[in-house]
Amino acid sequence: MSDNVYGDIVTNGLWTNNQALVALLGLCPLLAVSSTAINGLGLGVATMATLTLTNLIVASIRRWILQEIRIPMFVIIIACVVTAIELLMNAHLHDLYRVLGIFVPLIVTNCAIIGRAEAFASKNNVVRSTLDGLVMGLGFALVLVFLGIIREILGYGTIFRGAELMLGPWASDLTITLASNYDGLLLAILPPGAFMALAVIIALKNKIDRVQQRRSANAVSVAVPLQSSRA
Amino acid sequence: MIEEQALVIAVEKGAVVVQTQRASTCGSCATKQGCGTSALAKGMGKGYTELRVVSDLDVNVGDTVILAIDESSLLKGAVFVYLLPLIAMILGGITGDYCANLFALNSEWLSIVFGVAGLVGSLLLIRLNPYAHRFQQQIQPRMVCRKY
Amino acid sequence: MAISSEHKGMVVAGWLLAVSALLGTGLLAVVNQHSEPYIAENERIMLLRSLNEVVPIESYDNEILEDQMMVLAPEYLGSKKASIVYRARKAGKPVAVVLTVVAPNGYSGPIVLLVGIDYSGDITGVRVVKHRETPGLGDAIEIERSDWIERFTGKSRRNPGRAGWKVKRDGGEFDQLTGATITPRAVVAAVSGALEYFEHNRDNLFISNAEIQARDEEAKGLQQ
Amino acid sequence: MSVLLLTALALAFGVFLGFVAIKFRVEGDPIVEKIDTLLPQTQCGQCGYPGCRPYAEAIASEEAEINQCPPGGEAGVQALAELLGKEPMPLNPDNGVAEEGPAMLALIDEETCIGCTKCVQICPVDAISGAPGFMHTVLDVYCTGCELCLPPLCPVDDCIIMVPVEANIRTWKWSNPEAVGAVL
Amino acid sequence: MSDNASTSQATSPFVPSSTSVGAVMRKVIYALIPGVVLYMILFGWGIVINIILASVSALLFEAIMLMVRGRPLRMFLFDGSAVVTAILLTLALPPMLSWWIPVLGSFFAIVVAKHLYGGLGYNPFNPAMMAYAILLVSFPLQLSLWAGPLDLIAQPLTFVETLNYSLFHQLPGAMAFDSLTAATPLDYLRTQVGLGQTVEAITRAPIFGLLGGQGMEWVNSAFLLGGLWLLYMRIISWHIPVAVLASIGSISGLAYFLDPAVFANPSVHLWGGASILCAFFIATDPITASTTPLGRIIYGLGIGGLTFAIRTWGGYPDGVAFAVLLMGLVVPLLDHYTVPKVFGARTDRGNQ
Amino acid sequence: MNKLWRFNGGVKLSGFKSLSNAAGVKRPPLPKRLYLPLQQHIGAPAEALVEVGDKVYKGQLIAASSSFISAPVHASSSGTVVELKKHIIAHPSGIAEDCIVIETDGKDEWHSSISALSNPDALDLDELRSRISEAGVVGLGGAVFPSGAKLKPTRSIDTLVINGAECEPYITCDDRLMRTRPREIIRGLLLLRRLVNPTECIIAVEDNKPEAVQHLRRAIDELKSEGIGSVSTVRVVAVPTLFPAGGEKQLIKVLTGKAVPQRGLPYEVGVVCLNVGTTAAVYDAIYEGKPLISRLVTITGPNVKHAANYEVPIGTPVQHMLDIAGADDTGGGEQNRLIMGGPMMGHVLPNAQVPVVKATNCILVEPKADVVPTTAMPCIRCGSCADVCPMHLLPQQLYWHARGKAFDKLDHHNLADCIECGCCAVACPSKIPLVHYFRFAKTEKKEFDAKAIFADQSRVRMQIREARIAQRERELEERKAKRKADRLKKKKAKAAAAAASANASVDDQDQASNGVSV
Amino acid sequence: MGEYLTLLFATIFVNNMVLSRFLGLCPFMGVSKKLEPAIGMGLATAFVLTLASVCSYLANEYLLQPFGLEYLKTVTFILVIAVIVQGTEMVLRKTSPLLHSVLGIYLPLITTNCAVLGIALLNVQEDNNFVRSALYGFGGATGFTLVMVLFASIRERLELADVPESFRGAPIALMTAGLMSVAFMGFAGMA
Ligand SMILES: Cc1cc2nc3c(=O)[nH]c(=O)nc-3n(C[C@H](O)[C@H](O)[C@H](O)COP(=O)(O)O)c2cc1C
Ligand SMILES: Cc1cc2nc3c(=O)[nH]c(=O)nc-3n(C[C@H](O)[C@H](O)[C@H](O)COP(=O)(O)O)c2cc1C
Ligand SMILES: Cc1cc2nc3c(=O)[nH]c(=O)nc-3n(C[C@H](O)[C@H](O)[C@H](O)COP(=O)(O)O)c2cc1C
Ligand SMILES: Cc1cc2nc3c(=O)[nH]c(=O)nc-3n(C[C@H](O)[C@H](O)[C@H](O)CO)c2cc1C
Ligand code: SF4
Ligand code: SF4
Ligand code: SF4
Ligand code: SF4
Ligand code: FES
Repeated sequence: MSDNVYGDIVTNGLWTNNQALVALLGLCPLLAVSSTAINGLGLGVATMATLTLTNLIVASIRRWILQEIRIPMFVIIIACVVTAIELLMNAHLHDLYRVLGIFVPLIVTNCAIIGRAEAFASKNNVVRSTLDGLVMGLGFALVLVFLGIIREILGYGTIFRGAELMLGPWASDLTITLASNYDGLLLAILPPGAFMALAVIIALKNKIDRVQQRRSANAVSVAVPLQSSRA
Repeated sequence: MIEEQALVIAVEKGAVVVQTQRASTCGSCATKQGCGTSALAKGMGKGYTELRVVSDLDVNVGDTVILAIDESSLLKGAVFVYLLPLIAMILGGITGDYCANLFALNSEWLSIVFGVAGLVGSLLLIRLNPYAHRFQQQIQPRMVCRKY
Repeated sequence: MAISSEHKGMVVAGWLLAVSALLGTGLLAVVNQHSEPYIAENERIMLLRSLNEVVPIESYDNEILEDQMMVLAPEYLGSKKASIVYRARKAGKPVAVVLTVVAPNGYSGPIVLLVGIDYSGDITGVRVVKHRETPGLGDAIEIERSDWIERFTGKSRRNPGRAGWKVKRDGGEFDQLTGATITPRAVVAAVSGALEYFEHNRDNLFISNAEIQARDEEAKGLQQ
Repeated sequence: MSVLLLTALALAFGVFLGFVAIKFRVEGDPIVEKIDTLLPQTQCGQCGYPGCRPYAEAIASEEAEINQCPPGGEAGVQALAELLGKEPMPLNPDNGVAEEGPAMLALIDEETCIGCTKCVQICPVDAISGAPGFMHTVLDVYCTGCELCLPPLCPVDDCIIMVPVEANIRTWKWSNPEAVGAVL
Repeated sequence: MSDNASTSQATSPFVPSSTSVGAVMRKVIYALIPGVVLYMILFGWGIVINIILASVSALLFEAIMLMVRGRPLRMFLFDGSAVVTAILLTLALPPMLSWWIPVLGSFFAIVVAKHLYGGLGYNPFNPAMMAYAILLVSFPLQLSLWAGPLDLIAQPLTFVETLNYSLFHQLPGAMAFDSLTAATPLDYLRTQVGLGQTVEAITRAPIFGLLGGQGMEWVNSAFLLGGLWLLYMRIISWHIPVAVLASIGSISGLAYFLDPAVFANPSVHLWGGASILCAFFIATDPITASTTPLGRIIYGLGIGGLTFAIRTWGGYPDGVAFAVLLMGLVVPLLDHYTVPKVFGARTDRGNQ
Repeated sequence: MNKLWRFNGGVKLSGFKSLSNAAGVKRPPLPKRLYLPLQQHIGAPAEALVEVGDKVYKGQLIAASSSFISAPVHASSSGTVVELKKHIIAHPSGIAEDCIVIETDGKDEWHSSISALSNPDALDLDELRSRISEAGVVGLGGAVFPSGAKLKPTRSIDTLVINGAECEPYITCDDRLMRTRPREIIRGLLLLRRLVNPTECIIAVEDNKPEAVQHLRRAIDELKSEGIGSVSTVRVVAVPTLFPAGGEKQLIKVLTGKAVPQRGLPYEVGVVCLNVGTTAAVYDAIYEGKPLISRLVTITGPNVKHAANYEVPIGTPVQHMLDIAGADDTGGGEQNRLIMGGPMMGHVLPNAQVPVVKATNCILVEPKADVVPTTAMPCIRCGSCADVCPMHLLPQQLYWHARGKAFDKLDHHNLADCIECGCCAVACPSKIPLVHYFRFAKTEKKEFDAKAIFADQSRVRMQIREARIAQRERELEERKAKRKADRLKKKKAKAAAAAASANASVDDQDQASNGVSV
Repeated sequence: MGEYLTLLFATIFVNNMVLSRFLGLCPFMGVSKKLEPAIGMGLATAFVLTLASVCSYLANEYLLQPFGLEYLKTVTFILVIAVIVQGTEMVLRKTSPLLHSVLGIYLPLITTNCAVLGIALLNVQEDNNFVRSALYGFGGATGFTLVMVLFASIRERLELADVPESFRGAPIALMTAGLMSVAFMGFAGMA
């Protein structure tokens, strides 16, 4: 099975145990900064970096951490990593930093990060932990971007508006305008829209999972007498 | 009526000492392993609290019993313990602010001092005040029955 | 017996945490060292950028960010707190000022504006800094939402004159926004107030910092 | 200066947190008791543990899933899920299937019983009485229906059988109106 | 259990119930008719077009959702609740609108607020009001343009012209949309107060009519009549309407008494907006209101108070919808904490 | 004095009483077999005193009451005991319970012990009470609670209420009883009055039964003129017709304005309430010495030719009565739904073979074709149910929590106080079978509690067993250790003995160390 | 006083922490399946949040700023919060064991509640003084508690609703939060 470990880590992070869709963790930044795709991308990348780095650090020093105080240790490590990222963003991606506001430092309290440190990094080797951090972060970032795209399309009729915030002035051409004289469904970019869009995304994921489950159940039922599969 | 399970750890005359046990942490975890919240609760939250309950029920050490407290008195208790100090602190701070304005002091030290005084004072009050004591009695749980 | 081992654990744990905190902060100190200048520069640029929206960059040559003073005029500028005025000069001659103006009676709360006024009393530009108007209705005063705010550029006390400084519905010169008259009304009134303030205080507004200092000293001297 | 300050701060916080962490360390898992009360106490071992309490301990330490107790049924899983804040899941078929229908009791055919006492020894709730060499009886008020005493444990075929608990008007229940199709 | 048992499971009472959900909803629709007809006479055809659009689309969405969810179509489609929702939603909207706004409103009401929660009986939020609130925050522009009463308008539109506007956004000739609109009394009140005028002066404007709204006062009186009929028919209980009207009336009365220059008089509050419609038809939505007598009274008082607060200090000219939604949030708690005492309740239940 | 109060809610129903109350009481021929269930009352079942083959006589005690709250059973006619076996009884479960089956001999011979009492008024109170109990008198108003137990109030009683309200549609047996035996009812009442010693006695009759009121009042006047002066304190009160005015708590409220405490009994507000049928049964038991072996049963329904009240021996199969009353049975009995009791609170009989019991006041025969199947819709929380609930409950909330089996919430909403009157279900526009939900929830809760207790028992037994096993193991271990030590000791001793000859002092040391280690 | 009341009203209703500021959503979603835990969590959060708001204000104003260490505010605040949580736990255990056992479980959860850190950071951003910090924390926490209790009570009711399968659980809860947020927009402009 060991060759499958990495594969498992990847599917786990991206789909089965996606931090945002399944574990419902880190919802605050998810909802707060996903009004456009670029904002989502910005915070997603920052979160991903934090997850990867903390997992890496925790995994590499896990032997020296005293069991009783591991949680405070994790907190300190995470806080330091996030602050470093915050400072760097402030220095080099200032515009984006301003848009994301306090949600950059708030990555500290993104429960997913300490959760991965405790549940994975403190028990696995450096390579696996780093991969786990990367993939979990990626899973989170993808949802963030996807949510951003949906809300942006509904709310503004564009995709990747404000790309220059992240990538510099040249990137303003990246903005795709889908409907030029679109009024915009304001709801989508207001707080209620964030909740509702995420609700619909999770419902979609549930639906996909269920369809898949039914399909595999059907496949199995050829061999095994059918069991009523009422979940 | 809020019910709590507890384990009897000592039986005295007319009273028993019980250990209450904490329930699950939070409901958020579809997958507990990934949840930092539960990790934290595990790492930092501590399990047992001991308390003495007046009771003449016939129980033995090791029995599980049910304690019950009236919901409203528990709520009152919670408000007492949690909210009173905060309100005292805020009111203290505002008073300090007001005094500072009165004496045209351009500093907030007064409100800080008053606020902290309010907080500490009300905490002490809760501990020392005879009414609070009575109150603590009132929110004493009753042991309703042996757990079946 | 148990206590002493507990104590020892505690101290060890404390030191461990302390050391890791120290390491962490050390690292952060380094990062901070690196990023501090960038951050300061960024902040400067941000401010400059917004000032340049209301005062064209080519019209002045001084360090506009350094050339500032505090003013307090609640009846004209709408704010009970003192606000900063930036002064633009070219070759030492006064060119324009940038005032922070608050329109207190927006549809849902105060609206904060930056108003640039050139030495002759013409508006060089107006921008909304902060507001809470209804998205989709009152927020058309933002430059990102519509160019309504651009209409002020070039206007002055005399152009369109006292009666004109109103929205059209009230018989004035300025368009109201469809379905939202209050917001533009508030903004127009606030900009008009700023112009009036400028008119009364033009020369005081351009006093250089050195002069202020001198005046202060003089006052002190007088007191003594 | 600032470095000094920070070190002091970190040290103070560190000592405090260390103190708290060690002083109030969790001893054992407190939740076992609560889990145990939700288990049916049939003591049948189908969950793969020797009785309900060991299974409760296993759940608490997250060694076991919550879906391994067939006698508890879906309702039991539901209750555990609620207690532990987990998602309910279907019963694990590896542990056996939840039996529908009336509760069952063991009944010893007194004619064929050879008095080997094997059943007495295994019965987890002392529901069988009898002395070596004499016929045995199930005390039906105690029997949990765990089936541990059935053959092959009992060396005589058909000596111990499971019979449904007889329904009477005192234990009879009204049907669920929903099941009767009354409501959508 | 034996076959016998299952046949005998049918349980008393064996007396069939005399009413049905459909009958209840139909009566609500009948009670709304006088008000709607007056509305049409006084404010033009727009309301009729909107009601048709909203009802048809509501039924359509209802049917689609029932099919998707695999629920019996006949039973639920004709229970009338979707039509009640559609009419009440339309009554909250301005009468001159593009067709897609009522349709989108029906979508939010029926699909989002109702069927995502399981359809009839399960929705925790008032669908009509939720849809209105969503439309209001999404399209504040379209939703704040009200057609004025016909006798204040120079050249009223015909049915076909109104339909043409609704479907194609076209007005006859050179007519400007502005000429058809007038602020609603409450809106006018808000904006003028913002300008620093005294309420007394403001409420002398023609749109305020006799009681609080030119035209609106008659429509509201008709709703009052319909509401009283519902009370008489025992479709609604007295608690909610009385509480709502009493609290709006008394709070605004008190405010008016204290400072008539700043606060409008109670009749403007009662007849100028949606207070009466709310008291009898919206706040009384059985599904989203409290079900205990005391709970209903608190619910009604809360709606009245919040309505007044939002009208006076809030960001919206009429606070009815938000007040209903906000109090709706409290309903489960109200239900839980206001369980009436059982017949013969002992004063201290502690010792049993 | 004559003020009446109101109770909350209630529903107005069409009575359908004229179907069966026109004709006088009829006496049907004896059935071939009588099926007498041992449990016809609330409380512990009675214990059979007869064997198969025994000859029994009418009125003979054949099953004795087994505890304080229990009631004996008497043979309702003479004949032979042919079976002691389980037979499906008149219970919604359709479960078979123990019955004594008597094959009647048609002679209807009274047992020798049955004879009218010469001077019943001389009986002392305890004897009076015990005679009532021994006669097997139970409440005939529906709850079949052993009356003897009810007649021993622990506080002083103000009012004795005789319940002749008969608020259920269709049922007319009490009506007929009051018309045909008013004198007996009143004399029974006077006996009860001796027992509970109230300050006033009220016979309450719904105002849709004017004849019954008339008969009762006339009987009072007659008795008064016969010199029984104590009758003058007995009042006959017509109460408004509103279901469930006959419910004990509601009736007491209407008559006295007092509310019986929640989950309490009438005597707590100084009231004792008995049904008119019960009162008549008390009269029979005391004055005639006859135990409760028959009762009036209304056989009615749209397709019953001779809808009327019948004096039916307890144990008569329902089918026998249907045949006599001429119920249409073209479908072999399959086309009818049989309801025992009224349409509001009765229940469907599992089949027509079940016997009439003491609780059977009415058999309502409804063609199944007339039963319109309705599907319930979701609750729209309209509150109509709460408006009509005489107990001030919130049926819609109870229904909601019954669905979720949220027992704590059901408790919060006082499920236990529901009297299952059915008003809520009749008022519900969504046609939800509310009472079914409540009955379901009540039995679920009962089972849940029972299971919890059983689980606790099992846990304790398991713990005891484990402790015992551990103890035995420890003992075993100890014994083994001891044996080992002994063996070692012996060995050592042997070795020592061998070595002793060589060195005596070493031996001493060895012994000592051994002693310590044991 | 009026200013303070306005601030309180604004933080509780208008800028509700959960519904319009998006803070504290994890416990909001996680501990709201049942009413009782929601009340417990709310009260505990109210306490810690207010204290944390004040303490981090003090730490920032009198420790970090004088030494130019603002960049360490995140680290410092999170430590301050952790210490407050632990301190509260200890005090509670001493003063009221029963409350501790019923409500104390929520305390450790609060450390990773981003609302607490968020309020502390917002305090700095909004340049609040001592009293305003306290009120800001208190109001925010009250708003949090209020919304969470309402949300929990609605979710309890939803348990038996015939919600479409794909929407059961988290999606309908989020949808409900969204619709609650719409309702709360009614407070817009009121402060
Ligand atoms: C939800 C809502 C939000 C509104 N927001 C604003 C706003 O932000 N600014 C504004 O000037 N008017 C706003 N209004 C509109 C005013 O109520 C009023 O209609 C308008 O300002 C004056 O109308 P007029 O343009 O016809 O004179 C809003 C109206 C509604 C219903
Ligand atoms: C367990 C139990 C004990 C009772 N004890 C008494 C009693 O002591 N005195 C009394 O007058 N009635 C007693 N009753 C009878 C009730 O008062 C009542 O008459 C009976 O439950 C039937 O009432 P119903 O047909 O209105 O339900 C008792 C009933 C039960 C179930
Ligand atoms: C809803 C309801 C309706 C009742 N209706 C009658 C009735 O009409 N007549 C009657 O005698 N008892 C009726 N009872 C039974 C009485 O409550 C009470 O049990 C009876 O009068 C006590 O007398 P008993 O013990 O002699 O039966 C009814 C009970 C309930 C719960
Ligand atoms: C008296 C009464 C008032 C009603 N009010 C409303 C209402 O305000 N909004 C609404 O959407 N539906 C209303 N309905 C219809 C119905 O209850 C509504 O569609 C349900 O909320 C959908 O589940 C009402 C129904 C009745 C009987
Ligand atoms: S499977 Fe059997 S032993 Fe295991 S928990 Fe369930 S009942 Fe107990
Ligand atoms: S008698 Fe048999 S089935 Fe019953 S509990 Fe004992 S071992 Fe289990
Ligand atoms: S059946 Fe129960 S809930 Fe329904 S009306 Fe009667 S007492 Fe009330
Ligand atoms: S009468 Fe029926 S629909 Fe109305 S509240 Fe009661 S149960 Fe619900
Ligand atoms: S991300 Fe805000 S509480 Fe979890």
